[in-house]
Amino acid sequence: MIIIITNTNLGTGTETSGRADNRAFDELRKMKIEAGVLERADGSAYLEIGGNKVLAAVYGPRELFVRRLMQPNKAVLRCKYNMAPFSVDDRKRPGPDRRSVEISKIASEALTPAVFLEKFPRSTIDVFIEVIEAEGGTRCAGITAASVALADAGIPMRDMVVACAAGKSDGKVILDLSEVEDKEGQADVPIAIMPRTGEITLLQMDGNLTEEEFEQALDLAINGCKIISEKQKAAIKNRYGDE
Amino acid sequence: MIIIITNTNLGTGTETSGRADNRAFDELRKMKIEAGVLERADGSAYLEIGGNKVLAAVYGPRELFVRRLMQPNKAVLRCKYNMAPFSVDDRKRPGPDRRSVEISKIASEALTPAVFLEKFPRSTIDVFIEVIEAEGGTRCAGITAASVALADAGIPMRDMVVACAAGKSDGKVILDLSEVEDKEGQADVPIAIMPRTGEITLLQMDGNLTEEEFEQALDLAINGCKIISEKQKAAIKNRYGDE
Amino acid sequence: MIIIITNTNLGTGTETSGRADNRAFDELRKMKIEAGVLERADGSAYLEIGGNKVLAAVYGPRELFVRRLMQPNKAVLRCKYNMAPFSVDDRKRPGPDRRSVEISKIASEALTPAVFLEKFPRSTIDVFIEVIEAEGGTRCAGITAASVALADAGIPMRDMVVACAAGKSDGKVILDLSEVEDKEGQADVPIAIMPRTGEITLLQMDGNLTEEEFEQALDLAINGCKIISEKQKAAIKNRYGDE
Amino acid sequence: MVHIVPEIIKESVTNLVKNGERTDGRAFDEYREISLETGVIEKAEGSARVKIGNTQIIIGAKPQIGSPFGDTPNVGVLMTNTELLPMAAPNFESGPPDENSVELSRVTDRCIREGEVVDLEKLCIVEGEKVWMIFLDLHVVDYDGNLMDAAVLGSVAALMNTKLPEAKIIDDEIVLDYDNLIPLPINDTALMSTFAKIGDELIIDPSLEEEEVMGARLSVGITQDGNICAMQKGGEKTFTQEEILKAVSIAKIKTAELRKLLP
Amino acid sequence: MVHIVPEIIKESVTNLVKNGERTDGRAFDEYREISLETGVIEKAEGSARVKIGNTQIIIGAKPQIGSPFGDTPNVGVLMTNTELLPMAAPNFESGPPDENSVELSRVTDRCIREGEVVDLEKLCIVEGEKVWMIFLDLHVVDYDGNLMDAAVLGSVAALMNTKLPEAKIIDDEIVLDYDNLIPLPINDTALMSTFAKIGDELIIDPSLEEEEVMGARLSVGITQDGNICAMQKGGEKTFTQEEILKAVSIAKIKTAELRKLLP
Amino acid sequence: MVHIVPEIIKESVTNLVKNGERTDGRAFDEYREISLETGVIEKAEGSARVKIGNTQIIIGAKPQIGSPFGDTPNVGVLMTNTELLPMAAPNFESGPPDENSVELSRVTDRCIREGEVVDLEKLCIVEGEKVWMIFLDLHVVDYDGNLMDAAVLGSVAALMNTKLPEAKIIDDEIVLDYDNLIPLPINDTALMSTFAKIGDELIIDPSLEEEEVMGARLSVGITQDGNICAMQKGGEKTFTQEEILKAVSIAKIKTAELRKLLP
Repeated sequence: MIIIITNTNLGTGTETSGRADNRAFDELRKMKIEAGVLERADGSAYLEIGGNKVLAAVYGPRELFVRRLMQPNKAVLRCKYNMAPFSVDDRKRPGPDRRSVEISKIASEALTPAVFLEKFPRSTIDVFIEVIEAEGGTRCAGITAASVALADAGIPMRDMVVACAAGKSDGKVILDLSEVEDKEGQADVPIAIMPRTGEITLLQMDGNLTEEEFEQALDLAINGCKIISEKQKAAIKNRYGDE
Repeated sequence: MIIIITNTNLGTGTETSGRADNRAFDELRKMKIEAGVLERADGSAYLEIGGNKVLAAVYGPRELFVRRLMQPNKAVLRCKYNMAPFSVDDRKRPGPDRRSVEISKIASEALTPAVFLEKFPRSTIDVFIEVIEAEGGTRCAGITAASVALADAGIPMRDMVVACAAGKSDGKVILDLSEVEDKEGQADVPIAIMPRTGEITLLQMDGNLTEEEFEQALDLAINGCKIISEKQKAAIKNRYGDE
Repeated sequence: MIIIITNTNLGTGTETSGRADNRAFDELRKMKIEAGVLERADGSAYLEIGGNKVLAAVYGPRELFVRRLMQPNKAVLRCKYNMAPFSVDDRKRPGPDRRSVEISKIASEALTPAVFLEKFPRSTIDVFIEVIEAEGGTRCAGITAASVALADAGIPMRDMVVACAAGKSDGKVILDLSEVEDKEGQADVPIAIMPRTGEITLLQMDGNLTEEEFEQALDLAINGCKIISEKQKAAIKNRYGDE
Repeated sequence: MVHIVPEIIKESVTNLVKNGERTDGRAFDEYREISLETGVIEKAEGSARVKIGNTQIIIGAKPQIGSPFGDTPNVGVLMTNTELLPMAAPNFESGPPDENSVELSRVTDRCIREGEVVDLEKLCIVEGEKVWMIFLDLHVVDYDGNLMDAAVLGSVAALMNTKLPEAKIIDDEIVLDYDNLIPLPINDTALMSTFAKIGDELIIDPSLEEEEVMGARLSVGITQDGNICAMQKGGEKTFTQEEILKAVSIAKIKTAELRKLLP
Repeated sequence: MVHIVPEIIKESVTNLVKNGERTDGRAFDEYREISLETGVIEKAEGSARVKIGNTQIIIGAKPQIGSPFGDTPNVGVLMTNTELLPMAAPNFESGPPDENSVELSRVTDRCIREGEVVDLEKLCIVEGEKVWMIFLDLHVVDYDGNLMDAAVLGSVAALMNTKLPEAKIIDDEIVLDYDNLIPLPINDTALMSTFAKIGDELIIDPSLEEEEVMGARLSVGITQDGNICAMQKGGEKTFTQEEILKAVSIAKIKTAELRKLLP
Repeated sequence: MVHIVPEIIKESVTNLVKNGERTDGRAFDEYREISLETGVIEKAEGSARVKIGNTQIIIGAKPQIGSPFGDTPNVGVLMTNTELLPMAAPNFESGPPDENSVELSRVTDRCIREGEVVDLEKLCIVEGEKVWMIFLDLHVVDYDGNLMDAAVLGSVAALMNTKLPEAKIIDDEIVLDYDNLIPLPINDTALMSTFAKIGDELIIDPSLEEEEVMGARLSVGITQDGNICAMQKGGEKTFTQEEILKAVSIAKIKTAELRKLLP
């Protein structure tokens, strides 16, 4: 028996946040960040950007029970990225898939350079990213939120890592692709940086870009990161005051 | 290709044990209990009630190898409830499912109050319930058999926990529902008690009962437990003599 | 929708190595063995026989991290047999299945009698057999290659275990069945021996043989083993020289 | 990981209860502050976020078209799944659902199913062939005790919030009309109240601190008619018959109060 | 968990065997007491309970209608699964089948399949589309050595006890007639005898105590014609060619004796 | 298992690089010796064996007929799976793919997919119903660093080596004509170059020894037109913007050189 879907509204919620919506090529989607949103976690943050809703929580530094992961001279930072089953149009089966395993790995590597892990030998800092609703760019949203949660947990850091993507859609290099722009686009370049030094802690790319287009996209994404970085700082300030 | 089943005899084996079969509302199905039926286990029991056939075995107190479960001041009682693939009309796939995980948990909690766990710090008492054939009421049958197996293993206990269900079928509150009565009935209330004090160690309910009906069902089930309790004692007496 | 396969060439690669190809009843398929084919492993070997291509690698003796497997007075020899997904006509799903679990067990038991395990208490010798391409007789090919890899790793041994099968196909007892002969045949008898003493370290059989036929098959297989044993020694000589 | 509660905390919580008090000053039959929002996830056909004290669960309902079970060919399917996220508590671990998570899923499911919250027969599209399956996913993000009541309250709210496209049969094909969204057919609003037994007292809506010292737990599901539709005892201690009947009486009153929070 | 047998027990069992004796007084070619009942599970289409000494296995056979394998479109399917229940021995653990359980399943399956016990071609309902699949589940509840022989004996008995509804094709539909139960078509009664090698002796039907000290194990499956249909060597020691041929000869005699126990 | 590299080795490798040298005498932009054979597995419809230095991967491509994804009804499917075999390195373990294996699979897949190496639209047999699925299995048998470049090079070679039977639709049936084998439609030959950052230097094709001391890793996939189709940063240190742009420039040159090795 064939199933036909008429007048689908799938994705209509997302179109409003597309460039159709008059965003400039270098303009971010509307966003907000809040620190300290959960009680049990040592640190936490909530982030919305476009249709994305992301929670991040941090536990640690704490004892590491998995012996074979233990480092004698520093802490291990372990990040788990997970999508809620209801966060996407077609229900996602619970549990890790290959995509979330990869994102967990690169998110750990994106956050690690900023943390003074050497202060906590033999321990672990656990970062959990939960995507509550997904609309393109969840890995960047998750890393950005995780940094705020690390700061909220009082973990000593060199800098607050911030992530943002640029890419190419409809033939143009643009900042912060929405879900529709990503799906119909030609390339996506998610990055994370430490804004003080500009060092790049995450870089991925898929699609098709000339060397020049890639250079433009990288510039755009770095600028996007800098704007978001201010919102991260404001979220921390908002929670702990200014002094 | 459509499969049609004619004149199915599925369930006919069970109808004979239904109330159709002239059981009074407060009458148990025919049952028997035997202690000490297995050689390797430290204690064991076999129980039949209606069409149910259940084996229970106990190992312990013994060393607990799973560190994170260890209790410094008492033993842990762990119960595993499992159904044989051939115990039901449609073959059950081997291995735990959500139902057996829940029953294992509540069976552990039903047996725990009766055992002097504090006598055996850092150790485990392992209880295994195997449903060899199922015809409604296997969790109660399993808990009742497990108590006999614990006694057979010489585990010191405050009392011998005993379990029985009451429920509502065909509009009437009745004791010890058969498979057919449960499927077509309106409610099932399995309980376990320590018969000396009447304390309730297991209570579940599903269906739809008024407060009064629930009270009746609870009374019926407690009475059922008391009758079964005598059969448990007889089984132990039968194995170890009377003195 | 029905799928029809015309003029299938499945198996044509194997027909050339069948008895159709004029092998005598006691003749092995063309084979070659090479020792020391991998860099990281402590010892390794590559073996081709007929259409079979097998890699074997050895690590150890090394520390055994799985406490419950540790033997206080000797090493444990653990063998893992695995088939590459592309090694068979219909892609095999990665990971162990019941067949590979059984073969891993009997291959461990086939190799164990030859190794001086008592020289390495509390440690492990890990043997990995990878079937790169399968054309009948991979377990024997794997065990034979594994012995060469053990020798290449410098593991002290009483003898170099060697494996070979005989069986019955087209009504005749023959040596070293090809894939087609095995599939269409009446019996398969894979064995492994320590050639110096003739002691049998592996024996399996499936099919239908009279006692006499079995005796013939066993004789044939032992002779096959002796021929292959020379090729094993040549492979080691070839790698390490003759002295 | 076994979480060991210091003896001193156990004693102080227990002594307070013995004196008729609770650490946060509540009465024995008083819930913590509850917040309940619906429609919080645009991509979910139904959703809710519930907080009881600091316990927080986000719930999404998503429909799929699937096959009915063989013995109920004209009845839709409800699937309840709970994730006790490692984010929610330091001792929750990643991985397949453990026994606590399974129990929470199954008791929630039981209260909703036996309380006949959803009219599952109306979810049949083609008898014996195609029915709506409703996946109810409970994402526990912050754990401060009494997950059961939060899970049922939030789940019922999410189901009440759920809208499905109309499914029509046209020329032997199922046509889903997304211009015509229909609320999930709701029959009842069964809810659950949970009691902890500390010493010889029953207290409603236990906080985490109270759960850690309680001897036993009793959850009671009550339909809007005041009937009992689900019960579950937990914990390693016992209840008397009287305590159980008392809990049922209180649950009838308290679930009626909770019901006013529903949209 | 590695089970370490005290050296002193090893020595005493081994010395006894060296002197031509066994701990329980049996002859080297003598089985323990065997009991075999069939029809023990009403809900299973076929069943058996077998005891060899204190070793006990309950076996159920259940049919399902399924698809044949692509390369054998007109042949039914037999699936053998073994659970070494943690109830059966202190060192058996819950969880997916380990290598011992897998070996037991596969050797049992091999003996039955290669011995052509069931006429699988008669289990074809519609060629290439629908065949009977017989699930044979072995529930090991008490373990005192020699699971192989018990598994095969009980399995063959359970299969002989199995009845299927007649499957007719009426108007392109499969109609299962439960008023007309037909015994599973049985071709052969292949059985298995297992030998342990202790020192230089072969003893049949090893008890657990004997298994724990044996160097190697040999199982031989024999059809009712006296042909060999399956063999499996186990254990970390070796056999000589002569020992194997001797085991085969004894197995022919002993399986013929076991065969008399079948219903 | 965490593999701890002795400090003294770390220092010596790092110091060499600081002085413009590598332990094996290569230039910073020089690959180790590469060997690439195709057609090495007769039973695989496509295959390759690639060695970069001592790193060795055997790759097989096998087609199956399957269903397309719902949102791309006329597009074939490519599935990439990697096994980091325990044979390949002392710290590789049996079991389901770990994060390193998953990353390798996904980056390889990304480079091939985004580089449009295979014309997947030509793999549609019946729109919305049947397409070719190509399973690409990477069997890593020897690990001495830089798996990424070896994986992509070997995979592209295996795909170029792949032949499928012609699939015709005759009377509403799919007929696979094995007399008429057709090469897999290849669009592009995207390849990958990987750089390790040691100190402040970028070196191409890191050996295992170099990987163990590197701070970060950058892999760049380049199409035959010189466009970028995939990138992946790894490791716990950082890159500057300049380093990344430099790596891209070198990768364009180096992948063009690698491309000459393809059949």
